[in-house]
Amino acid sequence: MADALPKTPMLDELEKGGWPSFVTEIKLAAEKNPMGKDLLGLLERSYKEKIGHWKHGGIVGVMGYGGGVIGRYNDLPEEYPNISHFHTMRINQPAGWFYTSEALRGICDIWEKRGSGLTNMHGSTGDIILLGTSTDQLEPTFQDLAKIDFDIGGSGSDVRTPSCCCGMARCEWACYDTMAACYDFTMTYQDELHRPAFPYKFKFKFSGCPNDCVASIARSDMSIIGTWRDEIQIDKDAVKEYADSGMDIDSDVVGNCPGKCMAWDGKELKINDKFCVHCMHCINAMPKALRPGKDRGATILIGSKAPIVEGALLSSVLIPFIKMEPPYQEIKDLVDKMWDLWCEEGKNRERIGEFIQRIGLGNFLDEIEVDPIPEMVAHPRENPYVFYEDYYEDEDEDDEEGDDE
Amino acid sequence: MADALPKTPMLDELEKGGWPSFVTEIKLAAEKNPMGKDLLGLLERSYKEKIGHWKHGGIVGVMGYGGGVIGRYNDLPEEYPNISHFHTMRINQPAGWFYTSEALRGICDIWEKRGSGLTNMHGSTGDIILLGTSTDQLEPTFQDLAKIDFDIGGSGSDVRTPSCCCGMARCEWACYDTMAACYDFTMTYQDELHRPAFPYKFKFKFSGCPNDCVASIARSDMSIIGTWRDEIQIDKDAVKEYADSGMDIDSDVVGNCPGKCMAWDGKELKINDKFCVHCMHCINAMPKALRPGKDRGATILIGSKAPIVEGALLSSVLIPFIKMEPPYQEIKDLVDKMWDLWCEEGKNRERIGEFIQRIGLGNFLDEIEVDPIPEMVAHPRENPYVFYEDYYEDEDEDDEEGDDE
Amino acid sequence: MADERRTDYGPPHYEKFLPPIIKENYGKWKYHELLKPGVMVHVSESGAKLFTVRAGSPRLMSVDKIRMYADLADKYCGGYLRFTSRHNVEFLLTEQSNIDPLIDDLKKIGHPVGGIANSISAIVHTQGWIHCHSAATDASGVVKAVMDDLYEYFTETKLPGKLRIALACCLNMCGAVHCSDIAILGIHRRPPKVDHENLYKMCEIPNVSASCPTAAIRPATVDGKASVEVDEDRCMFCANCFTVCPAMPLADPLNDGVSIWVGGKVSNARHEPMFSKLAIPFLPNNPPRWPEVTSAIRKLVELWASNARKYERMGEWIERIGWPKFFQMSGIEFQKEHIDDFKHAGLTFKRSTHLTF
Amino acid sequence: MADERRTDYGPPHYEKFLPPIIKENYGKWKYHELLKPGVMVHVSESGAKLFTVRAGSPRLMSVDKIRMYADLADKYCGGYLRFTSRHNVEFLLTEQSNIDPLIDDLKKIGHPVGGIANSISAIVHTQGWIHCHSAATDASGVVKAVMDDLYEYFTETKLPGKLRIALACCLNMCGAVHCSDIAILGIHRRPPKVDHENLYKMCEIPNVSASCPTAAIRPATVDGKASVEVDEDRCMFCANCFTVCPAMPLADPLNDGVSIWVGGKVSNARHEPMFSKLAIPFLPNNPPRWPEVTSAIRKLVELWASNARKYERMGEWIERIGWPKFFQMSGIEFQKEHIDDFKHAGLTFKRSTHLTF
Ligand code: SRM
Ligand code: SRM
Ligand code: SRM
Ligand code: SRM
Ligand code: SF4
Ligand code: SF4
Ligand code: SF4
Ligand code: SF4
Ligand code: SF4
Ligand code: SF4
Ligand code: SF4
Ligand code: SF4
Repeated sequence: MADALPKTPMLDELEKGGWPSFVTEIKLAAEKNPMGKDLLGLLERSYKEKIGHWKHGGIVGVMGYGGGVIGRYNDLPEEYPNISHFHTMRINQPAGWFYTSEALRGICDIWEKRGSGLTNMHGSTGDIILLGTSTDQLEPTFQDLAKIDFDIGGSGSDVRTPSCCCGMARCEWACYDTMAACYDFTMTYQDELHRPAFPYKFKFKFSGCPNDCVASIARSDMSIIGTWRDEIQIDKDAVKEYADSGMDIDSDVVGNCPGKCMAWDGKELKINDKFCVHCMHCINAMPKALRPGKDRGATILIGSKAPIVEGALLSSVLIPFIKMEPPYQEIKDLVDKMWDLWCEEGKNRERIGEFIQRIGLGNFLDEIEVDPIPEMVAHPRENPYVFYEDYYEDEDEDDEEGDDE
Repeated sequence: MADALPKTPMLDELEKGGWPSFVTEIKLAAEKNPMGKDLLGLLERSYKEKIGHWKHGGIVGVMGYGGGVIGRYNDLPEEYPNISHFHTMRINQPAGWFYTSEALRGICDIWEKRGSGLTNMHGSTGDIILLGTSTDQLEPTFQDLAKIDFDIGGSGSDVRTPSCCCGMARCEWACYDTMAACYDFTMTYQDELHRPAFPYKFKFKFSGCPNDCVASIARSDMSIIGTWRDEIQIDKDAVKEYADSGMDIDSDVVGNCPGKCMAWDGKELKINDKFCVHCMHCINAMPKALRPGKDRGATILIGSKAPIVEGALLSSVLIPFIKMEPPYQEIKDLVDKMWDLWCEEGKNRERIGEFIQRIGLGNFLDEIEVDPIPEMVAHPRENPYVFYEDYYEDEDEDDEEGDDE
Repeated sequence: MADERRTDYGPPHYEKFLPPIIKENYGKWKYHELLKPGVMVHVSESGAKLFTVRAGSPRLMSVDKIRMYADLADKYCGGYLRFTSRHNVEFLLTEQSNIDPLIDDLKKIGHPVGGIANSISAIVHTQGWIHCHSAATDASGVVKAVMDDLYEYFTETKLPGKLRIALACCLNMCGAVHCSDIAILGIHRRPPKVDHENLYKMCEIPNVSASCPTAAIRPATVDGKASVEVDEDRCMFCANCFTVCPAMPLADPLNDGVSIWVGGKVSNARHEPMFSKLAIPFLPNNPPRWPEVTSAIRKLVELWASNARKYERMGEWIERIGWPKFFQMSGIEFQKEHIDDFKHAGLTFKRSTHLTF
Repeated sequence: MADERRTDYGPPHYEKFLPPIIKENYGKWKYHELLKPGVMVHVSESGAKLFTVRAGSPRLMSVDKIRMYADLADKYCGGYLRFTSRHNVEFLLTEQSNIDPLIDDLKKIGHPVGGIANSISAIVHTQGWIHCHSAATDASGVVKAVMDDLYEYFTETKLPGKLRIALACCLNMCGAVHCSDIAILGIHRRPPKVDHENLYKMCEIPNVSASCPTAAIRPATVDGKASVEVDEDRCMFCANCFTVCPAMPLADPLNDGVSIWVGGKVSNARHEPMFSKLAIPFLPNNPPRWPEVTSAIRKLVELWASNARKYERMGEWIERIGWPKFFQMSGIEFQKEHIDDFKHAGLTFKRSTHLTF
């Protein structure tokens, strides 16, 4: 324990400056744990050589779970033996990332004992990342965590740990209860989360309004984004206050409205809600005066992902508006149908967004029995290459056309 | 000649109504020419049967020319013998489609004698279409036309008949002399126009300003569209007149400016020309008050086409601004380079727009020795799949990188 | 030289055909004004005035009709006239007093005056059953029926902006169909019926297979003859195979018809040029007057005319209100066919929550 | 039950971790206000007030640091705290008077307060050389260097709008790199060096060939061993082959580095979500402080900050002025690399004459 820390002149540079230093954090851990010491040494070496020293992970994990652990081995185990294994455990965070000091201390105590004492609070998907331990400590760590009710998150071709914005807990704009939904979905899909059986990963993210504070439209296979479908609530007096306090409502609010559906005559703010695209801008700009309508729910979108392989995707609209009421059965039924289809027809390492593009959105909708609606597209097709599905046979003049026409 | 016209009850319906009737035209021709008579009969039959009766054309033409005639045969030659051959001749129109009555009568006399007496004034590409004659009349028609100085236009895999808007002849917005340029290019490329030797067709269209009255951005492999690069000329008094006469300058003009670079305070119209995108809208709306700047030229764009096979394309920017001065050598040099490359590397039936997409715009530019500039793209790439061209070798620490970096 | 065969002399030089007023004021026009529907004046920096009278034309014209035009040009404007890029005829006058008599004479020979400014101009169109082997519908007939119906919008200027209609009789799209406010497109809906008897004589099999964008065509031996077979599920009726091989006909009276497309534009005014988008996947061929087509188009025109803001082209209007509203207001049913499934399909999906309810 | 192994019990229910004020006002918040950088108040319909103090975090944290946070939460807000979606720490206070003492204590342990409203928040980032085998650059080190440099923009709210930076250490893009105002992306620039000795032992050759989006990989026998060969001209360094096969490493000290991307966004506010676009194709890895990267980013931030209108995110600003102006103003040289040449490349060409000069 009391071994001197390795010399890390390059890393030491990164203890300078205003922003909190991860090097300082590793040093804090290294004081108690030789893993941290070796990590410092290895990282300093990477800095010098400008190359990483980690190898592809093997399959490691805890009993009965197929995911949640990222196996990692370094390629210089003789020199850095304490991190020759250095596996990461992904622990499912509580919805909205709320904690008590007690809960955090519980995690800290376990990880100080069983692992490197280093974490990410949190990973990009949302998990608590317990950064680095050896293979033999995986199961005991899990057992210890179970005692304080923390379970493992996703990795591999499974449901990944869902995440959500703080929603109704701390935000006035939440159009549905994101934390309740996130928790509910997480619990419903425990099996799919822990036992990879899909063609590839599948992520859920829940945002309470179109500001999308968990980036769900960019980073989840299913994005559930709150919205409303009645009129924006206007507090006229508060509008006046903003105007009086010098806000340029015309250029700041009206001029930025993508629906081009607002008018301000210097006295009254009018919104033609029929053309409002629910972008949130006016509400963001005047939080005291404007609020989302009262008939609230969510838009369900599908398919976003990072670029590998077919190029990055944003999610696209599947259901323009749905009421978000437990047990969210309609959505879950849809999820089941989509998974069945994707598991059946999807290629290995093909995310659902890529799958839909490959088979065609129209065919996908046919299979999951959802009617096509114009809300699903930015615009109808521009090319004339239409697969008309039925034609009249001349031998037999019966109407062969289906009900589509 | 005096044979009765065939019974055409369906076509007769199309002699009713306010718009001038093509049926009446065919009947006019049919009175003098049996081809017209048979055409009426065949067309009436198509109307009844809801199907065309023309077959793929064979290769027919005039001596020494590889294009300009569309061969056509009907599939019921016994019943409609006068149009068993019914080839169309494409005749190169004068630039801007200006005529004297004398010139028109010259064409009419020849076509009455040698063909069906039916025409299209004009075809979509711009030619005078002489609609229907027999194989033996092709060469004599050409000889007759030569006497009145009309030459044949393009068809097949060649330069197609260039066309242009009336430009400086009748329009106050022409930023260069479209008719002069169209005539000049037509004369320069007579050989390429008459002797198909390309992978596919190649069209030039010349519009005097971004209103693009010959649809060049949508329908030509090379689109030459007039523009200016200095300030829009403003006549303040005329602006005032528009305002006084009740024009809502704010919503009609300023509000529609895509550059968002106009301001109107009720008295003065200001344009921040740095951000003007040269769309023409404000000038169109206030022709007496605003005019394009004085430093005029054209934008050269490349590659538009109809959908077959890879999907329709609009032309894309190759040269944002070039002065349009005879002999337009810089443009022609570029054309030569592009054709050389496309003829060498293009696939059969691959338009140049498709070709560029296949080999990549960057590679295309390399080959024709044009530097890439941001004006050529709507935006830089979004995917990270960059073909970095040079890398450092570790064996040999010399800088292997090219001048691109 | 007289005995040498003359070739490659090109079209006559346009200057021969320009009236004196144009030669004198070439490049010196200052502004123009609409005087009344179909009539405009261009005023030169010199003060000279050129009056243009634009008359609608069927484009398919007999030489006799052209001679009538020539006569009118002689009578009213020194024999000078021109055609437009949309195939209308323009008489170029210097005497304002000649305008009305010319219009009267044009009416007598059945040619309406109009098409300038906020109106519907002539329909850019193609050959159809008059001359093309590829047509899935007629061209001139549909155009005549539609223009009869929209006549008032040609002769008056009561629209929010310009409206450009085009027709193409097959997917080759000769004309401006892919970028028109409203486009009428002839379509096949039945895969090619392969003429196995003759294919090997007429076509090169590798070319035929290669021509298909969806790889629906495979070489096959049928009744002992080299031929091809078509995987019908993969065929989207583009007729590219037929273009390269006559033994692959798609035309079929029961299944051919037209589709309607909306919202394209060419000009750079305000919005960048746009492609037309599918509005109505199929309407039957119903000669001679295609009533389903004319009524569908009238509805579209009127919907746009009564809802668009000044200057707003069809596509700009729809973009502002959104496609869902367009389908709702037009009563057109949104179907699977509307969803793109070609190469760049994914880019047409709605990838935001910008929705109206 | 005690002896049965417990699995699939899921995360703890969030309600256990909510402070009483949140439980009482759950779903009843009415509005919020920024009190000062990093501090906001949410006011409930009931009148209750919740004060949030947001502190910047390195994300990579030792358990000791987490305990310090826990101590501060105990001291100032009943033990309640949360983390944000960008990995900052938020203390949830009911006593306004506790705000300043908390901020002081945070400063003492080296954590700045800020990141709310018109500021730069923490950089969403990834593992880098700390833990991932795939990294082309480090994550935490670059982030630390950049945030040190941009410190004032975290602690103050002097920007036109929000600015979101993200970093991913390879093209897998764990994180929000593809939709960030500014993105830092680790890149390889050298094709995989195939380990022919071991490939056949470690990887399935058909999978390896199939993994390549550009079909650059072909099966081949090298020194008598089954292996693959890479057509280097077709390789664009995506490392997808390496993901499926460890014998295809791309990492290379001389050629790895970062590229800078701009103009993406996620929110639907005003403009629809957008992808980030390539700004700077290559900057070298220059540990420990990546000076080329920090200075490039500062320039971009300042260019945007001094030119954008209020609320205008980076991408909205660039869209308004146009990319040519962006390149001109930023002094970044436009190169071949900027031109898309992947599947939908043609759709990124400029297909209008809407140009500025
Ligand atoms: C830990 C984490 C980065 C972080 O530091 O936060 C991470 C780390 C890895 N990601 Fe990721 N991804 C992480 C969030 C993401 C995200 C962001 C998100 O979920 O919001 C994305 C982009 C969104 C998406 O899903 O597309 C992401 C897209 C990828 C991809 C590309 C997937 C694709 O379809 O394009 C890969 C490659 C793969 O799956 O083969 C990938 C693969 C990996 C692997 C497993 C590398 C590999 O090929 O084996 C990394 C393990 C690193 C390590 O050694 O620990 N990771 N990965 C994030 C998970 C933490 C957590 O559970 O909370
Ligand atoms: C006559 C004309 C239509 C008309 O009635 O106006 C026409 C008629 C034909 N076009 Fe066209 N095209 C005509 C203008 C166009 C245009 C419009 C233009 O030039 O502005 C286009 C769209 C723009 C473009 O070039 O892409 C056009 C795109 C096509 C195509 C699709 C080419 C493509 O790359 O997608 C074909 C198919 C082909 O070339 O195999 C085609 C093929 C044909 C053929 C030759 C049919 C064939 O496959 O053999 C037609 C002969 C009809 C006939 O029997 O006379 N035609 N064609 C136009 C030529 C008249 C003239 O010379 O003035
Ligand atoms: C005569 C003609 C050019 C020629 O050389 O033949 C012409 C002539 C004029 N155009 Fe055009 N345009 C002509 C075809 C076009 C086309 C091409 C087409 O329709 O296929 C376009 C692009 C259409 C499109 O965007 O789809 C076109 C887009 C415009 C515009 C932009 C309108 C817009 O708001 O998008 C203007 C400006 C305006 O009208 O204010 C314009 C304006 C004009 C002006 C006012 C120019 C001038 O000052 O003389 C001319 C009379 C206007 C009118 O017809 O209302 N011209 N104009 C063409 C007449 C065709 C016809 O018979 O109707
Ligand atoms: C705490 C957090 C949610 C959470 O559950 O963790 C959150 C909280 C709030 N967001 Fe957010 N946003 C949070 C991540 C995001 C993200 C996701 C991200 O950055 O990865 C986005 C999308 C970013 C993007 O578009 O790229 C996001 C886009 C917004 C917007 C839209 C801003 C815009 O103009 O585009 C608003 C509205 C505003 O700021 O006026 C907003 C507004 C808010 C408000 C004002 C909502 C409220 O009334 O409470 C909260 C404080 C604002 C602030 O930080 O300035 N929040 N917000 C996240 C804080 C992250 C951080 O530590 O900085
Ligand atoms: S997504 Fe909407 S509801 Fe959720 S925290 Fe952000 S602003 Fe609030
Ligand atoms: S939410 Fe957006 S679209 Fe709707 S009125 Fe407000 S600014 Fe306009
Ligand atoms: S393109 Fe421009 S210059 Fe040519 S006629 Fe049209 S408006 Fe005039
Ligand atoms: S030409 Fe177009 S972009 Fe330029 S100022 Fe006029 S309206 Fe604006
Ligand atoms: S659109 Fe098709 S059918 Fe009509 S003329 Fe052109 S090629 Fe022939
Ligand atoms: S019509 Fe088109 S899609 Fe159908 S078989 Fe022929 S080429 Fe293929
Ligand atoms: S971005 Fe790449 S290198 Fe970084 S953590 Fe993700 S997979 Fe690993
Ligand atoms: S890095 Fe990508 S492009 Fe290069 S060989 Fe590997 S898979 Fe193919």
